[in-house]
Amino acid sequence: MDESHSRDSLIKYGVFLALQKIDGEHVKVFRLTPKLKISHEKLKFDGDSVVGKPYGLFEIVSEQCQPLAVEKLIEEEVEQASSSVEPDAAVVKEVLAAVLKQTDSVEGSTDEQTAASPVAIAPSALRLAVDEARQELTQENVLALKKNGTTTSELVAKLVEGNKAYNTRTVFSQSKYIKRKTQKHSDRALILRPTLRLISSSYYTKDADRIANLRIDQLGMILQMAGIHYNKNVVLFDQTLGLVTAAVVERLGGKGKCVHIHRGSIAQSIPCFHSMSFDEKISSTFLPVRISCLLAGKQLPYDTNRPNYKEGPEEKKSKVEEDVEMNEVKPGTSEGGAPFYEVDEAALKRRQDRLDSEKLGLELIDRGADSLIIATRTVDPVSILEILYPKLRSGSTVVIYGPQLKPLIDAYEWLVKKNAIHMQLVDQMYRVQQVLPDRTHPMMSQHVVGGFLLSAIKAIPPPQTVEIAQKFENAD
Amino acid sequence: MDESHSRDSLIKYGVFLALQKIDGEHVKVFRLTPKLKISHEKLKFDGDSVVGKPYGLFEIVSEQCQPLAVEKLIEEEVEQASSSVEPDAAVVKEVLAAVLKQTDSVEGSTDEQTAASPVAIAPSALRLAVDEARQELTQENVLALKKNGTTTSELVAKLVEGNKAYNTRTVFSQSKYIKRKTQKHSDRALILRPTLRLISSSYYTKDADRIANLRIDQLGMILQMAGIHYNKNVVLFDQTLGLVTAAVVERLGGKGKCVHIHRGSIAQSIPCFHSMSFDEKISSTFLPVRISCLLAGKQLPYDTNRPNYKEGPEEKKSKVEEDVEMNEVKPGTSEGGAPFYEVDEAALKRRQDRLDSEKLGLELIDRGADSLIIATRTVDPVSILEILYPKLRSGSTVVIYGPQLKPLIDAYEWLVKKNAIHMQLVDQMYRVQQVLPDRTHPMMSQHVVGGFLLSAIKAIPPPQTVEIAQKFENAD
Amino acid sequence: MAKAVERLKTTESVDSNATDPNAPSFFKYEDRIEEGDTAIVYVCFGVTHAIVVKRGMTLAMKYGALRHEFIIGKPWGSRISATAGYVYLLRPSSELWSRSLPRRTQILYTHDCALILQLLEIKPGSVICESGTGSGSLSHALAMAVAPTGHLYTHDIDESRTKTVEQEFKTHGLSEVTTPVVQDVCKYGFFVSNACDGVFLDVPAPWEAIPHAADAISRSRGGRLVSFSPCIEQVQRACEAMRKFGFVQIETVEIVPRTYKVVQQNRQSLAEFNESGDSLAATTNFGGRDHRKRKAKIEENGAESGKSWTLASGNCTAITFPYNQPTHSGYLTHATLLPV
Amino acid sequence: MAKAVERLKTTESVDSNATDPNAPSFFKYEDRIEEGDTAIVYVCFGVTHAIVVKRGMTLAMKYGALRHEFIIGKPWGSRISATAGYVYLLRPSSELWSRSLPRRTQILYTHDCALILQLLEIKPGSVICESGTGSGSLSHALAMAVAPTGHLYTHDIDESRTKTVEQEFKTHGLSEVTTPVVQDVCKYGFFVSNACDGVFLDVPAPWEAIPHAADAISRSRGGRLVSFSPCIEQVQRACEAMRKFGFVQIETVEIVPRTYKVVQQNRQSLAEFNESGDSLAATTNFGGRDHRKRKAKIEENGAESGKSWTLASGNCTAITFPYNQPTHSGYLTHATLLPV
Repeated sequence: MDESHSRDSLIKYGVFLALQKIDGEHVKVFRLTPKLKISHEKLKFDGDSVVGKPYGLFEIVSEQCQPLAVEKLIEEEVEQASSSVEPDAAVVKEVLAAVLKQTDSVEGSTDEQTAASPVAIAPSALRLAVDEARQELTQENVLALKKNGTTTSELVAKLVEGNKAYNTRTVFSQSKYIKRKTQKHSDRALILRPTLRLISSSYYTKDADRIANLRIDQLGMILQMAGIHYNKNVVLFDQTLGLVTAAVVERLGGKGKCVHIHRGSIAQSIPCFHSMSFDEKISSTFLPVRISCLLAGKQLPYDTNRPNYKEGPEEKKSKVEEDVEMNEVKPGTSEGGAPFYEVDEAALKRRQDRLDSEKLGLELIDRGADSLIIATRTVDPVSILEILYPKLRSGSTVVIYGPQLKPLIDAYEWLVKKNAIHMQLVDQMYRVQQVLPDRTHPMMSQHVVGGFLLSAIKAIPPPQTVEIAQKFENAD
Repeated sequence: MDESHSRDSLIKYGVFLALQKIDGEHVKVFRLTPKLKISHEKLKFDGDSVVGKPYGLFEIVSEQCQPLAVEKLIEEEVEQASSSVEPDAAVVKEVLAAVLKQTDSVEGSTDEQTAASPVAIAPSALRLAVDEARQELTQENVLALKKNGTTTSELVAKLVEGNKAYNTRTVFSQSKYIKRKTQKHSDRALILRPTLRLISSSYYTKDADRIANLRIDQLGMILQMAGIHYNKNVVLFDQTLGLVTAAVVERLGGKGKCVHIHRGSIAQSIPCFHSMSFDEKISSTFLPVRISCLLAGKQLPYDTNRPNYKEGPEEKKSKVEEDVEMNEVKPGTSEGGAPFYEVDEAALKRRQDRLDSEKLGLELIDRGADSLIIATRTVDPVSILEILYPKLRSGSTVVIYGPQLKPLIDAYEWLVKKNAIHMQLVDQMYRVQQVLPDRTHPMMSQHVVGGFLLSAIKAIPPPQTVEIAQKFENAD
Repeated sequence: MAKAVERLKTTESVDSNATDPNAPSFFKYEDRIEEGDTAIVYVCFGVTHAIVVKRGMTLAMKYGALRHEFIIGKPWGSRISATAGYVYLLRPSSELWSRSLPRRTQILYTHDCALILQLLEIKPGSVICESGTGSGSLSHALAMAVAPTGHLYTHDIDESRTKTVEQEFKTHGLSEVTTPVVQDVCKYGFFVSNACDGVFLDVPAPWEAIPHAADAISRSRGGRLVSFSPCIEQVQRACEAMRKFGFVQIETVEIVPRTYKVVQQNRQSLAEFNESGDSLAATTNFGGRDHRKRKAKIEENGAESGKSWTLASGNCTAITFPYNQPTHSGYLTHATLLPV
Repeated sequence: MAKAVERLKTTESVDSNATDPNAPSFFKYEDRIEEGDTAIVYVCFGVTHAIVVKRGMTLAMKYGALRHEFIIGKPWGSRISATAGYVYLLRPSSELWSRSLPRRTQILYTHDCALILQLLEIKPGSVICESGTGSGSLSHALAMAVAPTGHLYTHDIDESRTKTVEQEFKTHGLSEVTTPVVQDVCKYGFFVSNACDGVFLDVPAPWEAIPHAADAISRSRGGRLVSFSPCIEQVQRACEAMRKFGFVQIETVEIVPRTYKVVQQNRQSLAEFNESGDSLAATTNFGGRDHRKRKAKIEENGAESGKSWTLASGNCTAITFPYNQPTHSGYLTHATLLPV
C-alpha cells in the first residue's frame, strides 16, 4: 500500500479520480484527460487546473481548482461548534440578528413571531413556499458574483439577505435553506484516488441497476463469507461491472488467483476494475477466462475471422460509447475500446498473454479453487454452479449474490441436494443517519435497492460409515 | 364508546382482561374465571383478587392484586428524573457509593477501575460473567423475602448488595443488571380491557404464525387502504384468528356490514374477535357466511347428520383444546366449543339467527360490497378474488394481506387483467426504539416477521370511446 | 380556568347540511355521481385531483380538459375520456383525499396515518384532540373514524389553515363531528379538558403540549396519546415528559415502508448470456444509455406500469421500486393515561 | 513523547513459526488436515467448535466424543462420525472463527465486520489500529486482510484478553502481522503515531480516542476512521469530535440484517381450505400446540433445516426466520483524514 501511495502523490493526466463535493451526496469517478471540463452537482471546473497538484481538498474559484488546507475546515468547525454549544435557538437568533443588521430590505412585521418560533422540527410547521419567487438576487447576480470570485460563505450570506421570506420561515426550513444554498454554491471538493468504497458509492447512487444493486455493505459480505485474503484461489462470475472483481483482486494483494469468467473474447464491461488502476503486480492475479471455454470444457483458440459471439448491434454500440465516457478503458492499453480484429504485433503479443492467463485460470478451475463467487444480475446461478461447483475443492466457500430472491432460492435447493453445509440466505437494510445537534434522524429518503446473499461450504459426500464403525466400538 | 366504558368500570368474572407488566414486554389476553391462577412473565397472582376492582395499575404482594395509584409512578419518575439531570457518570457513582457503603462483602480491589470506567456502552467492554454463580442471595432467600412482602425496589437493592460482581461491571452491564432484576421481580402490572392494540400485540409476539404475522402497523394499513368507517359494507376473508374481523367490526361501530367468510358451519377460530366482547349493537354488523354457500352460489341448509367438512382429527382436537385455553369461546354462548349436533330449542333458535345473518350477508355480496379484504395465511387470494371480485361495486376497494409475496404477485397479475387501478404492493419494517437518557438506540432484537399488502380499486371496464368521442370535437 | 381566557379563537362549526342524508358527504354511497359530490379524478398512479362536481366547471389536467357535465350521472369507478386521455372517477376516501388535497404543509404518509389511528385506539364515538391541523390530511382520517357519534377537535396556530379545513369539512359532510380551533396547544392547551379519549401531537416541541394532553384526556375513561417527531432529540424530551405526567406503556416506534413493482422476471442461462449478453435486463426492459429517462417515465406510471406490458402468468416477480424511497418520516411515541 | 512513557504494556510478538511455510496457519491450503492445524468442527448450523488438532486429544460435543486421531489425514470438508452423530471438518476462516471462538466479550456480528473492513478500505499492506481487542473476532478478520505485508495493532485495557488473543494469533500463524497492546487508547493513544492507514474504535467514549486516532494516522498517506457505537448519543459526540479534528466525509450508517429459511410453499384454494382447513401451514409443517418446542428445534437446525425435508423443485419460497432477529447492533460512523 505504501508504494502505491507514495509512487504518484501528484495528480497527472491519465489517472482516474474520485470527485466529491464537501457535503455533496454523490461521488463521480472519471479519468482525467487534457482539456476536460468537469461538471458535478453544480460544480464546474477545468480538469487541467488539478494537474500537478496533490490529491485532497480543493476550492474552486472561477472554475479553477486551488488546493485548500484542511485547517481551514477545522477552524470553521471550531467556530461553528463553539456557537452550537448553545441550544439551537440561540444560533438561529444570532443568524437572524446578523441578517437583520446587514440588510434594510427585510420587512420587519414577522420578526417577533420567528424569533419566538419553536426550535425543533414539525412537518406541519413547514411552509412550502417557493424560494426562487421570493429571491431578490437574480440568477445573473449570482453568476456574476461567482465569476468575481466571491466565496461560498459570502455568497450564502448575500442570498440570505436577499431572501425576503427568510425570517418568516421556521427554524427547520431556515437551516434547510442555508444548507441547501451552501450545498448548491459550495465550491469545495475532495479529489481523491478512487477506492472501492468511492467507486461502489458512485455506481450505486448513479447506476444501481448496472451493478445488480450491489451496495458496499453487501460487497463486504461477499468478501467476508467467501473468506478472501492474500494467497486465495478464487473463481468469480461478475455481472457488477467489475466491482466484485476489483474487490477480490485488491484483497489478494498480488498473491493468489482471481479467475474472472467473461463473455466474448476479452473481459469487457469492467469499468470498476479499470478505475482502480491496479499496478502490474496486483493485476497479475486477474485471470480472465472465456465462458465459451468453460462450456466447451477446454481452451479454445481465438477465431479471428468470426468473433464467437454476436453483438446485439445498436444496443451494444451505444453501450461501448457509454463505457468510454465512463472511462472503462484502461489507460495505456487498447483493451476494451480496441476493435476486435487485431493484426499488429503488439496485439498478437497481448493475445498470447491473454491465452497464457486463461490457461492458468482453466488449470486452477480444474485443480479446484478455494472459493466460488457468483455476483449475478440476469444469469441463473444454477447454470454456473452446474459447471463450476463440481470442480471446487472440498471445504471451499460458495457465495452467490443477486438482486432477485427466486434464483437464489433455486440455487439453495440445488446446493442442498449436493450436500453443501453452513448455508445462509440473508439480505440487509442499510440506512444513513443524519447526525446534527438537535436534528438527528435517519435520512428522510435514500437509495434502498439491494440484493440477496446466499453462502455455503462445499462438503465431501459422506464417507462409508462402515469404515468409521469399525474403528469405534460404540459407534452409532 | 362512553357507554361501554362507564357500563362496567369494575372487573368481574367472565370478562376478558389484558395483562401487562410494567416494563414487561408481552401482553397476555385471557378470560377471568373463578379460581384462576395467573402466571405471566414471572408474575403470579390469584385471579380472584382482581374481582370488583377497577381496571388499571396493580401491585402484587403475596400473589394478591392491590390497586396502585398512578401518582406513585409519577413520584418515582420525578425522583429518578431529578437525579438523571446529572450526567450518567454521577448516577453511577452514586449507586456505587451507596452499594459500597451498605455492604462489607464487596471485594475492594477493583473499585477504582470501575469508578473510572467509561460511562457509555461498548460491547467489547461487556463481561459475560454468569450472574447466578456470583449471587450471594440464594433463590430461597429471594422467595422468602417475596413471601414476606418485601417491595421490588427493596429486593433489587438487596440483590445488588449480594452480587459480588456488581462493582466490577461496566455501566452498561450494571444498568442492564438493575433493569433485568427489576423486571424479573417487578410486581406491578396493568390490567386493562382488551383493545385491538393489546390483542394484536399479544398474538403477534406469542403466536405470529397463527395470525399470518399480521402486525399492528399492517393491520392499520388494511383498514386505511380499505377505507373502513361507519356505514361501510365490507366482505372479509380472515385467516388471522379474527383479528381483522374485530378491527373492521369495531370501526363500523354498529352501522354497516362486515360479511365474514368462514369454513365449517359456524365461524370459529376467531379468538381475537371474542376477546373484544363487543356488545349486541356493535356485533350486529358481523354477518358470518359459509364458504360452502359461496362455492355453491346459494344459501345451503344445515346438514345436521353430516357436518359438511372433515376435521383433521388429532390436529383439530388439540387445536380446539388450545383455543379453549385461549378463551376462544364467547362467554355465555356455546358457540365455538359446542358440539356440532345441536338439538335443543335454544340451539335451533341460534341456528335460525345464523341463517338469517348469513342470508343478509349473501344478499350484500350479491348487491355489491364497497370493500373486499382478504387477510390470508394459506389460501390463495386469487381463488377468493375469482368468486368475490366480480360482485363488488365499481369503485370499491380491494385489500389483500398475506405473509408471502408470491401469492400477492399472482393476485396483482389477476387484478391487472381485470383493469383494477390504484394498485400498490408494499411492506414495511417496524422497529421499536429504546429511549433512555444517553442510552437511546433501536431495540437490539425484536420480532421482525410481517407480511405484504396489495391494494387496488375496482374500476368499470372502459366505456365505448365512440360514445365519448361524439361529444368532444377534439377527442383524442 | 385560565384556559378559557387565553383561548385565542374558536371557529364554530355550521351543521346545516349534516342532517340531510342526500347532502354531499364522504359517507354517501350512491351508485352514481351527483352534483355537489366530491370526486377524485384519478389520472394515473400518483396523480389525482379532488373536485367538487358542478355544472359549468371544467377540470384542466394532464390529459386535457374534463367538463363536469360529463361526470354527473356516471357510476363511481367509471373510466371517462377527457380531451387528451382517459381518467377514472373515484369515491373520496381519506387515503385518496390525502393524495389529492391542496397541500398547505408537509403531510403525514399513509402508513403513519394508518398506525396513528391504531395507536389512538380510535373508533366511532371516540373524542380526539389533534394538533396541528396542517393540511387536514390526518384530520380527515380521524374525523371519518370517529363519525357519526364521536368528535374531533383539531388545533392549529395558523388561522388560514383552520379556516380552509373547516370549509373542507363542510363540503365533505364532516362538520358535525369536527371542531377546528385556532390555538397554540403548547401554550394554551386544548379546546377541551377532561373530555377526550385520545390526543395526537405533531408539534415542534411536544414536551410542552404533553401536560395539556394529560389535561384534555378524560379522567374517568383514561386515554391514549400519540406524538409524531422527526428527530430523536424531540422523542427523548417527549418520553421524559410523558413519564413525568403519569403516562404508562410509553413506547417509541418507527416504520420504514417499502414499495414494489411487479415485473417480468427474465432469467438466462450462462450459455444464453454468452450468446446474447445481458441486453435483456434482469427484470425490466429499461437499462443502457437512456435508462434514466426511461426510469423517470416508468416512475410516473408507478406501480401500475406493469399494465402496459404483457405479464406472462406465473413468471412475474416484485422489485423494489422506485430505487430511491422514503426511509424516515418520524418516530411515533405512544402512551396510555390510566383513568383515575 | 509522553505517549511512550505512559504506555502501559506491550506484549512483543514471537514470530518463530511465521517463516516456516508448513507451520499451522489460517493461510495454509493443504488438502488434508495435519497435526497442529486449527480445524473448525461443524456440528450443525450455529454450532461449531474450534480445535487445535493434537494426537491423544478428544473433543466432547453434542454428538458425543471425537478423537483427534481420526481427524488427522482427513481431507478438509470431510464428514466424519463421532460417537453419537457426524460432523464436518472445516478450514478456519475469519467468519467461522468468529462463530467458534471462546467469547470473552460480546462480539461484532459478521455483517458489521464485513462493512467495517470495507469502510477501512483495508487490503494487504494496510497498517491498522484497533481498540478494543475484545474476543479478537474482528482482530482476526483485520489481521487476515492486511497480511502478509501490513500490520494490525490491537489495543485493549484488559491484559488477559490481550494475552489470549496474542496466543491465538501465534497458533493461527498471524503473529508476524499483529501486535496486541495493553493500553487505554482514550487516555494514552495508540501504540503508533503518524503511521497507520486506518483506525477502528469500539470503545465506550469514542470522542476521547478520536484525537489520538488522528495522531495515529499517517500524515503523508492520510487514512480512514471507523467507530462503532450502540447509542445515538455516542454517535453525536463522536461526529462532533471528528469534525473538530479535521476528518471529512463523515457519515453514520447502520445495517439491519434479515435471515431467511427456504421452505416449501403450500398454497391451497378456497375450496381446498373449506374441505380440509389450514392444518397444512402456509409454509412449514410446524404450528399448533407444540409449535414453540418445534420452533426451537428448527431454530437449532437453522437455515439448513430444509435439508431434512424433500424440497419439491421450484415450489420453494424463503421466509423470514427466526421470527425474532437482531434489529440493532450499533451505528458505524466513518470518516477520512486527508494527507497533509
